[in-house]
Amino acid sequence: MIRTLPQSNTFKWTYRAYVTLFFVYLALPLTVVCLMAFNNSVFPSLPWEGFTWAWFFGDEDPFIGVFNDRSILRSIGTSMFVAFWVSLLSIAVGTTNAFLFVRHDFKFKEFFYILMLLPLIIPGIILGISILVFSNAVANNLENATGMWFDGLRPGLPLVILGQFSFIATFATLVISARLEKFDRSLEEAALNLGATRLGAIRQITLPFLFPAIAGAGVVAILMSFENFNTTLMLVGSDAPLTINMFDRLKLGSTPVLNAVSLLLIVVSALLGLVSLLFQKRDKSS
Amino acid sequence: MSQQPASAQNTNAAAAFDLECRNINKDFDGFKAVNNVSFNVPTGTFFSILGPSGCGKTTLLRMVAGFQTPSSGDLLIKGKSMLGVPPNKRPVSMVFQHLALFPMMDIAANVGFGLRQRGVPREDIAKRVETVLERVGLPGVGSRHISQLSGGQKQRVAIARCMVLEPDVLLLDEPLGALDLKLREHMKIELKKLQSEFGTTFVYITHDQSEALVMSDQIAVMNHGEFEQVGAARELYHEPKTAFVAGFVGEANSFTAKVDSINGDAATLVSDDGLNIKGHDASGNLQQGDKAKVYVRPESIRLATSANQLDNVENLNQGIIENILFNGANSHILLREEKSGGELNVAIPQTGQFRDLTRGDKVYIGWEAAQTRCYKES
Amino acid sequence: MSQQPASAQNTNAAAAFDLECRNINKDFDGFKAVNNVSFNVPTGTFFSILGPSGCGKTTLLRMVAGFQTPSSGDLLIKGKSMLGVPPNKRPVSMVFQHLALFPMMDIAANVGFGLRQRGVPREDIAKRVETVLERVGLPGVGSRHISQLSGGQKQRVAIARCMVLEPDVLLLDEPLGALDLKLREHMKIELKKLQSEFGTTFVYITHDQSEALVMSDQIAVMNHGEFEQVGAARELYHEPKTAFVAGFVGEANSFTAKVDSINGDAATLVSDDGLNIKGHDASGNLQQGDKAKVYVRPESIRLATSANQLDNVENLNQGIIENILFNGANSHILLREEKSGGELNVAIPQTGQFRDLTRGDKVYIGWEAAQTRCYKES
Amino acid sequence: ETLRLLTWGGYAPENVIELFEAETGHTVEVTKSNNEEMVAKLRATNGGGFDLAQPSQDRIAGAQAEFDIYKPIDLSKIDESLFIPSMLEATKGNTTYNGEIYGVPHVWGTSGLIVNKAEASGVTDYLDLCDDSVAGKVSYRLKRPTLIGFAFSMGLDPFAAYNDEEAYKDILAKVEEKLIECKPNVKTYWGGGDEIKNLLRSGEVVAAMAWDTGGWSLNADNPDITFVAPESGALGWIDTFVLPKRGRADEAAYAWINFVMQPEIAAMITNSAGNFTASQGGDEGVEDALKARYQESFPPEAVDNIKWYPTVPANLETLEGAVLDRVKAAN
Amino acid sequence: MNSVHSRLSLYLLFTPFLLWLALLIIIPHIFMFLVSISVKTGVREYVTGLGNYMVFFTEPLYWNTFARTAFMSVSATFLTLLIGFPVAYYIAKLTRGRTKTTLFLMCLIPFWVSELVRTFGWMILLRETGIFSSFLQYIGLASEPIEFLYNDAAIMVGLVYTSMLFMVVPLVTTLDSLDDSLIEAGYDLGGNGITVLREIIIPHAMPGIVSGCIVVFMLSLGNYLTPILLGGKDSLWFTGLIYDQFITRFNWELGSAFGFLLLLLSSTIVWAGLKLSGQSLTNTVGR
Ligand SMILES: Nc1ncnc2c1ncn2[C@@H]1O[C@H](COP(=O)(O)OP(=O)(O)OP(=O)(O)O)[C@@H](O)[C@H]1O
Ligand SMILES: Nc1ncnc2c1ncn2[C@@H]1O[C@H](COP(=O)(O)OP(=O)(O)OP(=O)(O)O)[C@@H](O)[C@H]1O
Ligand SMILES: [Mg+2]
Ligand SMILES: [Mg+2]
Repeated sequence: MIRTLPQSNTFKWTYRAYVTLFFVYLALPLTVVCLMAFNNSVFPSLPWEGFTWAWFFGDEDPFIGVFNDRSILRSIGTSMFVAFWVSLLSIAVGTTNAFLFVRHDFKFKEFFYILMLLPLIIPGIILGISILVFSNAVANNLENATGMWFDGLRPGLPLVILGQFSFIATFATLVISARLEKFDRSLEEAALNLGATRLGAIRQITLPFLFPAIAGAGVVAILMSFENFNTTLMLVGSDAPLTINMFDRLKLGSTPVLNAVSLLLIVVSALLGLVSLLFQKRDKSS
Repeated sequence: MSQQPASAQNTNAAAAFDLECRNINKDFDGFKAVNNVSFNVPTGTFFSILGPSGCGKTTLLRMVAGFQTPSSGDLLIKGKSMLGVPPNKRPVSMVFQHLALFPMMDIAANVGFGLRQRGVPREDIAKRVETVLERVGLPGVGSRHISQLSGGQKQRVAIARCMVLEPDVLLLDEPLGALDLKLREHMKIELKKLQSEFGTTFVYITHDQSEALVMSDQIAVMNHGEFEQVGAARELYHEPKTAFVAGFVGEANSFTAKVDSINGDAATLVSDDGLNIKGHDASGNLQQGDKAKVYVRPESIRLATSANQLDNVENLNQGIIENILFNGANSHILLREEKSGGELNVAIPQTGQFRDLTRGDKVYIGWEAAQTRCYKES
Repeated sequence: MSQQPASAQNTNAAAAFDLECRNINKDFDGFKAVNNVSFNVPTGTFFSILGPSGCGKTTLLRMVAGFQTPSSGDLLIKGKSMLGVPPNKRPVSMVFQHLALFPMMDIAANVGFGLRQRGVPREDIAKRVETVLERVGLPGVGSRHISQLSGGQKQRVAIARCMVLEPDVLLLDEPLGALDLKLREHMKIELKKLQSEFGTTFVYITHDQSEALVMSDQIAVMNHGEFEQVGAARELYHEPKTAFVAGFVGEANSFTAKVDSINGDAATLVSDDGLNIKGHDASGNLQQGDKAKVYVRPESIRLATSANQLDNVENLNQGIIENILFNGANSHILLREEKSGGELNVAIPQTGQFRDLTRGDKVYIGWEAAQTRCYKES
Repeated sequence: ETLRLLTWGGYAPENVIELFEAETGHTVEVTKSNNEEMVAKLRATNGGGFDLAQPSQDRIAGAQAEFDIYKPIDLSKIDESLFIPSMLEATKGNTTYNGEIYGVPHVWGTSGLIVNKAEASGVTDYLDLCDDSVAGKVSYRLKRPTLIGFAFSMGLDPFAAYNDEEAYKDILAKVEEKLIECKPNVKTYWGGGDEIKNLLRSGEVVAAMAWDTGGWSLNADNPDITFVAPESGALGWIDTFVLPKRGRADEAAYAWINFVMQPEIAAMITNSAGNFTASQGGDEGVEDALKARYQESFPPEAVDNIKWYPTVPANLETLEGAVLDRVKAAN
Repeated sequence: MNSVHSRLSLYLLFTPFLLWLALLIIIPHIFMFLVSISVKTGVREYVTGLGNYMVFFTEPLYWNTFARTAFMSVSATFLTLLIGFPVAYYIAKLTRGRTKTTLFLMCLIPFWVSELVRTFGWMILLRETGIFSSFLQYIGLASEPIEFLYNDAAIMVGLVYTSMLFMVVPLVTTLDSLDDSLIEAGYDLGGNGITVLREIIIPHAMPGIVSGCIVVFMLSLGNYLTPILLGGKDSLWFTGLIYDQFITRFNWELGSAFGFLLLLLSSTIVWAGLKLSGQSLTNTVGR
């Protein structure tokens, strides 16, 4: 059962076969999606009509490639904008939350900690509709009272960002607290002892120590934001992030340009994931 | 940089002591972690605080460093009260139990950290860092990473990081605790040497008596938040003032006994097992009928194969060897005293005289009343 | 249950030894972790394997337990070859370095684990668990959780968990490594007592020589995957066969020196510092001009205030006391030998004779040639 | 100004946008959607977030009554001469609420049947989808057009019953029964255009209720498949232009309307979306192939038989929703 | 000095936490509840009441969907655990060094793309004219096209696939933290694979198992795309109903009521799971 115990060969090979099968299962759909990105057909499905780069670089209707498709490019931009703010907010609040829960004792701490975990057990769609309902009510009341418009409280990017932030902040908090937990407080005391101020000690010692976790949380936040669908769907306005745009396209009939986008996404997020993994590596080695 | 001149002035005025504690107390929600402790540490000495786990050593040290505020009492460094001075403004440095070297910086940056906080110019820092690293015997390691050093080297870097600031007092909280046995033996001697080289006052806390005994000029033995005895190593070892010190510092056979008669310092007692003991009243207040704790060091008990070899000793008994704990120069015999059935730990002399004793042998044992220290049991 | 009768039969037939290793080798990708090791452990003895970190002790022990397969050689328990027998079918039990108590079970479940695996009826298990807990001095703790025990108690539970299975051989991999100093001292004696009580064969590995010396009937000193010497504690301490053993077991002053002349076992050498040394050729193959390692134990060096007190010793020198390492009965002097400038570590006799020596004093030192062991340097 | 356009796929092709941007200097951001989502979005934003939307004409007055999400159209800013007059008038009539006109027509089309002639030539009306010969190989949406279509096919007239709740319920009950009975025949209820096209193209489905454009685009790929106007009549819809209540770029919105209704531009849109527009003369520039397909699907009598959706009364969709839910849940 | 500082920083740190929690989690849910208890009586007219909940309780469709969603989600969770555990164990205990990192990475890769794409991939694979069916015909195991799509099994495949990461990662983490010597001790004391698994490995991995199960369950329950796209004509999912109420029926009131019920359902099942396994939220998902 572990490396040091003798195992029968049948067992060993069955186990390996199972694991291999598992990874095949994981890889299959993605491989298929990626392959179809090169299918020379306007339909993203079999039969195979030959190889083409058109879904990346094509500019002739209907063979419009990713790089010439304004709305896809725009929604990628939107997604990046959303992801940027979501991850910024999440790591900011995640960091303060981590300090709050790791460093401080206060009344009902346990209770507040469970509240902090709540977004993990609230389905995303419900987060979406509750925020929608709430902001809608607030906006209606404000508009009735002031006669002004509060577009920021209506579905649109601000709400999308807040909606995603509402649960990604919990993940960021968990990742960052885990590392802060491992932080040896005597390092901070040593810095004080050597003449640093309180904030100086946090800035020079604690934050650098937390950096791998903060960066990791940032990457996770970006990935989660990019791929989020359920919450976003309820809060999106005129600027659709990529997943929503792709969903709309799929509903109306799409070309393999979506496969091409997916392929690009896979490549980019794999790279991002690798980067975050490297951060974790470095963090372990230090 | 800023506090150096201020404290220097004070030195001339008042203080022969680098550190003075006056009736320091520390309460944690009604629990007295440090109880009315006073002591003075003369300039340039190695002062140890020795005590079992949980006795309040760290709490005391952290009050000196400024991480904790005394509930009452005063605390002076070079004659200047430190109450209300935040830790980053005190002229003390601290070596932490796990050293607390900054893992995100290389060694030079670690050692230079304090100087950077003081705004010392960059080139100066580099120079002073290199100098202090040379002094601790690690020239040229500045650009290495912490993880590339051995345990003993890290220790020295931690000390260098403090010493570069030229503190009035260096505090050390069990800095050898995390090292392995052989390295610990070695670092004991090393630390002592570094201290005498720098000439800085060290306040060292430990629960390992051999560390305290080997290194210190003065040792304070602490128990339950209080100082039991302060003195040089030999004083504590040979003339412990309290039962706790007698039992905690060095090995000892201990008995609980009842005072049978008392004559000046000379006491006659009967142990709970029924052993007759002649001892020396170390607490100075024993009275007939008192319960007492009696301590005899293993090396004070002499072995003999016949009774007449032990003529001049007041306590003479016989025992059967139960176990020989051979440990080179530091071997012991565990034997069972015949009359009382109690177990005794006897050191085997290094002379090799009793090398061929074996289990089951019957031997005579004797020890002098003067080396049998009795303390009234409270 | 199943293997007990089988091995019992074998006992009658062949084995006076509980454990035999015959030319065991273990290669890790070309690196020889264990190199041609053979030894026998007689029934009911306490056998220690002592060696520095990384010398292959754990690897050897894990081969005995069945967690690693020897590259070559044979391994017999009670005369029965264990090659190919999986670990859960071997009549050996193991106490792991960090004990490996199951944190998800209470103590009774931990101790009863092995019996459950054998299908022993529930009530029997309860009875046998309670019995063995009593034998290790922990009656009635069965329903407690692991975390509610102290370090020493955990140790005893770990042993009980093995002993309840009545194994032929109990393997222990540095079980005291994680304990603190005082507890370690105590557990040394405790372990030895438990072993003699149970009468089970113990194979104990450690890198701490004092553990091995105090507890063992037989000690094998291991280095770089090979056994350097196997013998009783005294043998190793007083008659080390190799330079490694002389340096590793017990404290020793060491010199590198050149053989000046040799006469039978008596050698005359000059150390690298220029000190003349008369010694005993322990390796038996020294020749004039050879490089040699010379070892003298601190307690073999005698102190004197005048030269004539040391009449009969072959090596007589003078030194200045540099440091007194007071440590009660185990105090040492560090002194600098006058002629060569080398540093020597000398034990202060327990008699109290030299108690008032201080730093800077000049003393005579002398030691006998017979206690000066010289080994050819390879 | 930036024109945020909430519209259907194909109604704002890239080339048209480029021309518009070049001519007017406005930029256009397109969000593709469908009827329900348009209303849902505008409801959620309280009529904000977009400057121009294109729901079908039957989704305007009711939604306005309930949610107040549109603003009236200023007809003076629109060049009415660009529109086919009959359609313009019909739309105006249908989108009037409290005396204000809220919509003008843009694209029109029909729902009917897409049939693979080689495999299911027998399917000529909605009810034929329930025939054994095509068992397991048909598909339709579980949405209101299906209810309406089946009702017509069963000889009922749901539009006539729009304002008579009891009668409408009656019709719905019959349709519900029929749909449940028909359920085993269905391979899957399709949801997106992509899905139905894939199903038909791969031959997994041979007959389906769907939009005309879908049939025509498949026809280009496989001549056997085409759109068929059902015997009981195709369902006709008109997608409109409406101004969301809190749109910010009215100027650009009117400019866009006037721009795309020009015949040449309208033809470009028809070529892209597959559907014809309400532009006067807009069909002239349309590809011949498309015209041919249209004519094949719509013989003159079929055009006359198109059932145009009237305005949906506010409360109707709740009733329909319950029926659809029950059909979906039935086994 | 210490206490003043720490009081101040406590307030400073508490502010963002409270803002986030109150404005984005707590108050929105209160509002959702308020909307759910307002019943529509006419155009732009509402009264307070439990009418929306009554609709839920009187319409068997909603009930059935609710129960079905819960049941399928629980099944998907168990299936994910069953499939993921051996893999997690393999990665944690039977590999090391570079192999371990690589395998771990490979577990993550599929999840770096949106759920939509994954589902899309499954559709290409499973459909009647898709790759599986073609392959089976090609190797002669099937004589005519087989439909794998549009049934509950397809939904399961999709749900399990989507959730796998969130099961494997916590499992690998907890199993990694299991000291090998505990397993060795288990064997040394005479245990075999099964008893060691039952008595040592699973009890140790319990927090990871529960944590993984909670997350997977929540993801399945709250999933929208997978059941809609892969499920057949009979496939109903509660989130789909909520979506319908909000998007196609414009009925926020009923939608909110559904949302609230779903929340209740998820909390109840998570709570029951925690109670049954003797774990707490803090030591599982809260690590
Ligand atoms: N912040 C605190 N709040 C409450 N009690 C405390 C606090 N810090 C320490 N104590 C208690 O004060 C006593 C002394 O603790 P301290 O850390 O000073 O002991 P120590 O002598 O350093 O022990 P060790 O050798 O184990 O480090 C202990 O009983 C401890 O539990
Ligand atoms: N599985 C392995 N693969 C490769 N090399 C190994 C393996 N296990 C041990 N070694 C090497 O074999 C040597 C002996 O290791 P072993 O663990 O037996 O030492 P040890 O004597 O127990 O040391 P310690 O006192 O530190 O526990 C070491 O150099 C180690 O690096
Ligand atoms: Mg302490
Ligand atoms: Mg080892």
